[in-house]
Order: sequence, then structure tokens, then C-alpha cells
Amino acid sequence: MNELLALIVAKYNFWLYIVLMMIGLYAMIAKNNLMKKLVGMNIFQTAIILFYVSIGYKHGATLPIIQGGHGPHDAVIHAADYINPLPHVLMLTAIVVSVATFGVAMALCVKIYQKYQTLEEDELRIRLSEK
Amino acid sequence: MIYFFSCIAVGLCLIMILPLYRCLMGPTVLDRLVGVNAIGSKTVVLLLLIGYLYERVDMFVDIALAYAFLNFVAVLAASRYFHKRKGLYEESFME
Amino acid sequence: MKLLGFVVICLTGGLLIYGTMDLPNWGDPASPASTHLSDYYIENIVEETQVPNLVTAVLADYRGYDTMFETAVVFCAGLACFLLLRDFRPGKNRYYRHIPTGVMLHFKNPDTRMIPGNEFEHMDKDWVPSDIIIKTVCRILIPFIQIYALYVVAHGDFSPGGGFQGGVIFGSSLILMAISYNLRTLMKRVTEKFLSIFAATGVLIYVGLGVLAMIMGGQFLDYGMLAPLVPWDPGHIRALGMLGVEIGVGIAVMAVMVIIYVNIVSEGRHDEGL
Amino acid sequence: MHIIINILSVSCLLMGLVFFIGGAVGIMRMPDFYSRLHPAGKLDTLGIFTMVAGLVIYNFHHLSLGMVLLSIKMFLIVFFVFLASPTATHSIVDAGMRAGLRPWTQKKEKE
Amino acid sequence: MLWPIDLIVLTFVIFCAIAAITVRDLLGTAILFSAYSFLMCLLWAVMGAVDVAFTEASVGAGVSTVFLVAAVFRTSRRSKD
Amino acid sequence: MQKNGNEKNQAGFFSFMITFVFMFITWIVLSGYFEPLLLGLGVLSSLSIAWFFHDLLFAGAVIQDIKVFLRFCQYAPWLIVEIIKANFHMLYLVFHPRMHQLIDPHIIQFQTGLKSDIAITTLANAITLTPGTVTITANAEGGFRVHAIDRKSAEGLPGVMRDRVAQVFGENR
Repeated sequence: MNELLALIVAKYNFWLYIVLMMIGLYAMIAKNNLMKKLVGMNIFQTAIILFYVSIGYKHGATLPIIQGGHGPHDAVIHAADYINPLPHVLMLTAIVVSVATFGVAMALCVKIYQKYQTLEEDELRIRLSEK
Repeated sequence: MIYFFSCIAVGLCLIMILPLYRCLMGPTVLDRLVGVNAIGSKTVVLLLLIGYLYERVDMFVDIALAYAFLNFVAVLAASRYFHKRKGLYEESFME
Repeated sequence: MKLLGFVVICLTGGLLIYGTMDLPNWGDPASPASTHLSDYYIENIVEETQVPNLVTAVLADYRGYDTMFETAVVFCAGLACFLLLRDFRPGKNRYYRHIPTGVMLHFKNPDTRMIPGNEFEHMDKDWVPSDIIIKTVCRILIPFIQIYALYVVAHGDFSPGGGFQGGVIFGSSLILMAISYNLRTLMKRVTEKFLSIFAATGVLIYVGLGVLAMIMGGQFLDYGMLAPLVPWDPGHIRALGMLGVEIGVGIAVMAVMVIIYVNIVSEGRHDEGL
Repeated sequence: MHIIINILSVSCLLMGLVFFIGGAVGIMRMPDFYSRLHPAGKLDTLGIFTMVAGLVIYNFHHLSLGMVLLSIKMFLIVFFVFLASPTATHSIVDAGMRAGLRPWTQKKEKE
Repeated sequence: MLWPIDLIVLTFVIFCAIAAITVRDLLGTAILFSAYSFLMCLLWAVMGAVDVAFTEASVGAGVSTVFLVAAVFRTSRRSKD
Repeated sequence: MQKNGNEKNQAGFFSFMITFVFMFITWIVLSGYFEPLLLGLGVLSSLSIAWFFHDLLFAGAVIQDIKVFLRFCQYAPWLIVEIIKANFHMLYLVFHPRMHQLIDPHIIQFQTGLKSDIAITTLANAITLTPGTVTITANAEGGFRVHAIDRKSAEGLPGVMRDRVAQVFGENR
């Protein structure tokens, strides 16, 4: 029983990330509206980013900004005292790229609506086959 | 004292359930907007409290300030929609 | 489609949850991700670059090549929005309001124009009464937000923040101006030409610093080689190089955010918005 | 001295928590959109003010120039919220009026 | 003592995500998505990733909400599912 | 005409200077580092914002406005005390078990003599911050529409608050 509890405490974060990721995937597969699909895509992205950032987390460590690092400084830095900065760097890039793609996708949605007067996938398919 | 701060932080998290309920179930879009605004104002304090838990407040004040400002922008943008387009239920409840 | 999607996500989710059993525990200090490479960065960055914020140091210096192309991606997104949506045909209707009396004027002929000044102001499509409270509060807040954004850009080395965040905050202060007044006021203040030049300049500053390092005899984006160009403080030269890069990124991101917003909200006609 | 600072800070934080609870309960219990805005917009504003004041009082444990600047910075958030929050509330109310949402009144209930 | 905050906020995030993709009004989706981003920023602050939290607070909560509302403003609020 | 333009230039220069000073004070409070490089960057960014946006913060400001600012500083503590008093009334309403009988939402309208934008905005925000009342619209002629949640909070309007604001900005009420 205690082992099960310890397992749950150690892993619940990962399970919830997977639930979140699957919500995004479901929205991308099954939703009919293009805007909803985009929101699903963003949820998927944030779930992956969450996973990466949580890998870098360490219990009992502090932020990845060296304390008193500005100016002269001679204290020895222990790596275990600071949270791993590498996943943060990679994911910072991912977030900014995601907002850029989101903007372009919104522009495409507006263009599609201008031409076909709808954003629903099935209606779009009908409009396309009419022409 | 740090323990007390974390208790306050958990309490704030639990209080957030009520606006979140309004945000998820709200009968109209504007009710959701009210819920988001309330969540935003609680989160500003929560960020500062997390800063005290890490004992690095000076790093978190910037985020809280940016957060308060962007909450304002988002709420303003969403409510400006209704200044330009009429009708609360306009299209979504037609069918 | 719904049933199929549900089955697919159940299968994938089950497999992934099975896979989590092999992952290290949440927050384990001895996990493989935080034992090999990251220790080097944490222990040596302050000596090598004099920058306490590890994320900024890795982002702008060690992985500078990556960040450069990321800025290029943001620039391309702005360009794509412009090319997709921009519509140069003049709008059909123009609305003006006489401020002292509140009378609306509606011109259907696109050639008739008035110069808005103290007497008349531009209006958007519908009858939108001027909202004094929002306008005044935004007028007071916008300069403070902008100085805050510039502070975030300049202090990327010592506290969280940097080029992206500061640029986005500056851009959203301009977006706030478009929301609280109207789109034409913004576009008169920061014209399209100004925005495009800024977006390109940001990327150019980044690449230019890299090329400058190459001309000085180092490798691409090797800021240590810039030391002879700066008359003071050779110890902080890498930090100064990062500051320059952050400024470039901030300028590019600011301009691109405004370009994307303006093009989406007015369908590329730049006449009326939220 | 330290005990006085702690007591003041704790009482301010608890007071702020009470204001936040009031705002959250008000959002749940009030009958319509307009009356919901009353607790949401203002109890939260005062809650932020009280809680930040409590945290600033806690800062007095280690008094230095940096700490004073940090406290001023934290009050900058309060200043910002005091300007922005009523404007946001006003903007939402205005949106509701333009959208044509009818206010709930006492008489309607009686009939 | 940070993990209770983490767990509570993570649960909220999942509710927000489910609501954002099931609600039938696209403006409602935009607003719920902004709430989702706000809570996500809190989650990253709890994990100590201050830079990522700052980026999400500025990018996700502010600008992408505005983009989404702008796109809804130019298209329609209707959504069939 | 020449004189007019000259005055306009002077007012522009004054608002430029005061915006610069305000921005630089804000920068120092935000930054907290007193190094030549960062202070230089602060001067540069304050200058650029004051150059591009000096007409936003203090549109047409003149020297006499400092008095207004001082009077505003006197007015702010009174407002905060008023807000706290009214908030306790709101708390009582929210936690009251028979709340639905106690509240009585209605809309009231009144006219004030305030003319300038900043005075109208101050009054509207003060009304909104005092619980029980929310400003719905305020037009440029000083007319207000206010949504009040019960009779008790509606009675206080326009009353004392308008007088205080009018006194701060030196306008007739």
C-alpha cells in the first residue's frame, strides 16, 4: 500500500501531463472546427513543454539564477542547488515559435473564412467539391 | 512563517475553485470573463507567495507585474468585442 | 470520427502511461537529465560570461545559433501574415465624428477624405461612442508599460526576462493603444513602413553582431572577440554582446507582434479593428 | 520587534484571504451578471492591496536599500491594479449593456 | 511544500482544457484558453522555471488571446461541436 | 499665430521633460542597480519613450498641474478609507444568508459639472472602486449612469465624492 502511494506521489505529474496531451490530440483528431483544432494543437504543445520543464525540476533546489552573481563573486557553486536550466532554454524557444505559428494559422483561418464563409471542416469539404 | 505562507498559498488555490466554476459553467460569455478576471487577480498574489517560498521574491515581482498588465489587456480585448459586434447569443445558439 | 479519435487517444495514452513507469521520479535530483551536461553549465557560466541568469546565458551565447534562427522564424511569421492578408484596395466607407456635437458623418465615396484634428475624429464601422474612461486610463498606463518593457529587455542578464518577453510586452502596449483608441490612431503613430523596417532591423542586429565577431577574427557569434571595439570593461564583453542580441530580438518580436495583430484584426485593410 | 512584524503581517494576510473568499463566494451566489461584478471587481482589488501590504511588512525583517526598492516595486503592482481593475470592470459592464443583457431586479422576483 | 499547489493547479488546468474544447462558442473558447494560459504560467512558476513562466505570461496569456479574439472577430463565433 | 505656436512648443517641451523625469524615476525603482551602463540605458529608453509618446501621459500639462497633483495626494487616503468602509458592507452582503432579499439592483443617472477627461475618469473609477456601485457609462458632458446593488450604496451618490473630485481638479461640480 505504501509503495503504491509512493509511486503515485512520484508519478502523478506525468500522468496528468499525458491526460492533457491526449485532450489536445483528441481535439486535433475529432473536432470539426478549425479554430478548435488550433486550440487543441496549442494544448498539445503546452503539455510537451510541461513535460520537459518538469524533467529539469529538482527537489530542494532554487531558481536557475545565481544568487549574488552580479558583481564580484567567489562562492563555490554547487550544481545540485540550482534547477537544471537546459530544458527551460529549449522550451523558451518552443513557446515563441508556437505563438508565431499560431499567428500564421489565425491568418490562414481568416483567409479561409473570406473565401468559403465557413470554418467547419465538413462544410468546407462540400464547398470544395462544388467548385 | 514560511509554513504559514505555504498554507495561505494553498488556501488561495482552493478559493480559485469558485471563480473557475463560474468560468467553466457560466451561462453567458461575459460570466466567463468575470471568472477569468477574478482568477487573474488571485494569481498575482499567488506568484508573490511562491517567490517567498523560494526566498527569491525579487525574481517573481517582475512576473507578477507583467501578469497583472496582460490580464488587463486580455479582458479589455475580449470585452471590446461586444462594443463592436452586437448580440450575446448571436450565432452559437441559432441551431 | 469521434469514436475513432477516442479509441486512438485511449490506446496512445495507455501506452504512454505504461511508459512513465521507467521515467525518473518527479523532482529527483539524481535523474539522468540533470547529472551530465547541465552541471557543467551551472558551475562554469558565471566565470565564463559574468551573467548570473543561466537561461539567458545559454540562450544567447552557448545556443546563440539556435536563437538566431528562432528570431528568423518569428520574422518569417510576420512576413507570412503580411503576404497572406494584406489588401491594398481602399475601403469603401469612412466615418467621422464631430467631437463637440457628436454628429456622425458617413462618406460612401472612398475619395472623399477629411483630415482628423481637433474638430473631427476617425470612427470605426459601427456607431461606437467614445469611451472616455478606457481611453484616459490607457493613455496614462501606456508609457509606464513601455518603460517596464524596456526594463525587462535591459535586465535580461540579472533577472527573468529578456528580448522575447520585453518585445512582446512592448508590442502588446501598442496593441492596447489600438484597442483603446482605434486602429487608425495606432497606424498613424507607428506606420507600416516603420514596423517592417524595425522587424528587419532586429534580425539584422543579431546577424550583424555575429558577422562582426567573424570579421574580428573569431567564430560566428563569438562575443569575446568584440573586446577591442568596446573601450571599457573587457571582462563583461560577453554580457554586453548578449545585451545587444537581446535588443535585436526585442525589436524584431515587438514589430512582428504588431504586424500580425494588425493584419488579422482588419483583414489586411488597416482600417478598423477591435 | 520581530514578533510585532510577524503579527501585523499575518493579520494582513488573513484579512486579504477573507476579502478573496468574499469575492469568490460573491461570484457564486449573486443572481445575475451585473451583481456578480460587484464582489468580483472590488473585493479582489482590496484583497490584493491587503495581501501585498502584509508581504511588504514581512520585508521589514531585513531592512536594506534593495529591500525598500523591492517594496516600492510591489506597491507598484497595487498602484497598477487600482488603476486597471475598475477600468476592466467598467469595460465588462459596458459590454454587457451593449450586448443587451437585462439586469436582474427585485420586483421581477416578486411577481 | 510546493507540491500541493502544483497538484491543485494541474487539476484546474485539465478542467480548463476540457472546457475550452467542448464549449460551443468560439469566444468562450478564447476566454477559457486565456484562463488556461494563466494557470499554466502559475504551474511553471511553481516548478522554478521563471523565464518560461514570464514568456508564457506575456506570450500565451496576453498576445495569443488577443490574436484568437481578433480572429473570432473577423470570422464567426459559430462552432458545431 | 506665432505666439500661439510658441506656447504650444513650450507646453510640448514641458510635457516632454516631465514625462522623462517620471519615466526615469520609474526605471530606478524597477531596476535597483546603480551602475553607469544600466543608468545610461535607463536615460536612453526614458528619452526615447518621452520623444515618441510624450503626448500620452500628460497631454497639455502646465506648471499649475503640480497643485492638482498635491491635492490628489490628499484625496487618495480619504478614498482608501472610504473603499475599506464600503468593502465591509459588501462582505456583510455576500455572506448574509438571505442575500437575495437584501440586494436591490437598479440603475441611477445623475449629472455633474465635470468637464475634463481626467476628472471624469477619476470620479468614474472612484465610483467603481467603492463597492455597491459600478459606472456603466460616462459621457464627455459629465453625465453618469451607475448600477447600484442596493439602496444604501445608491444614496451616497453623487454627493461627497463628486465634491471631493471637483475640488481636486478645481472644477465646478
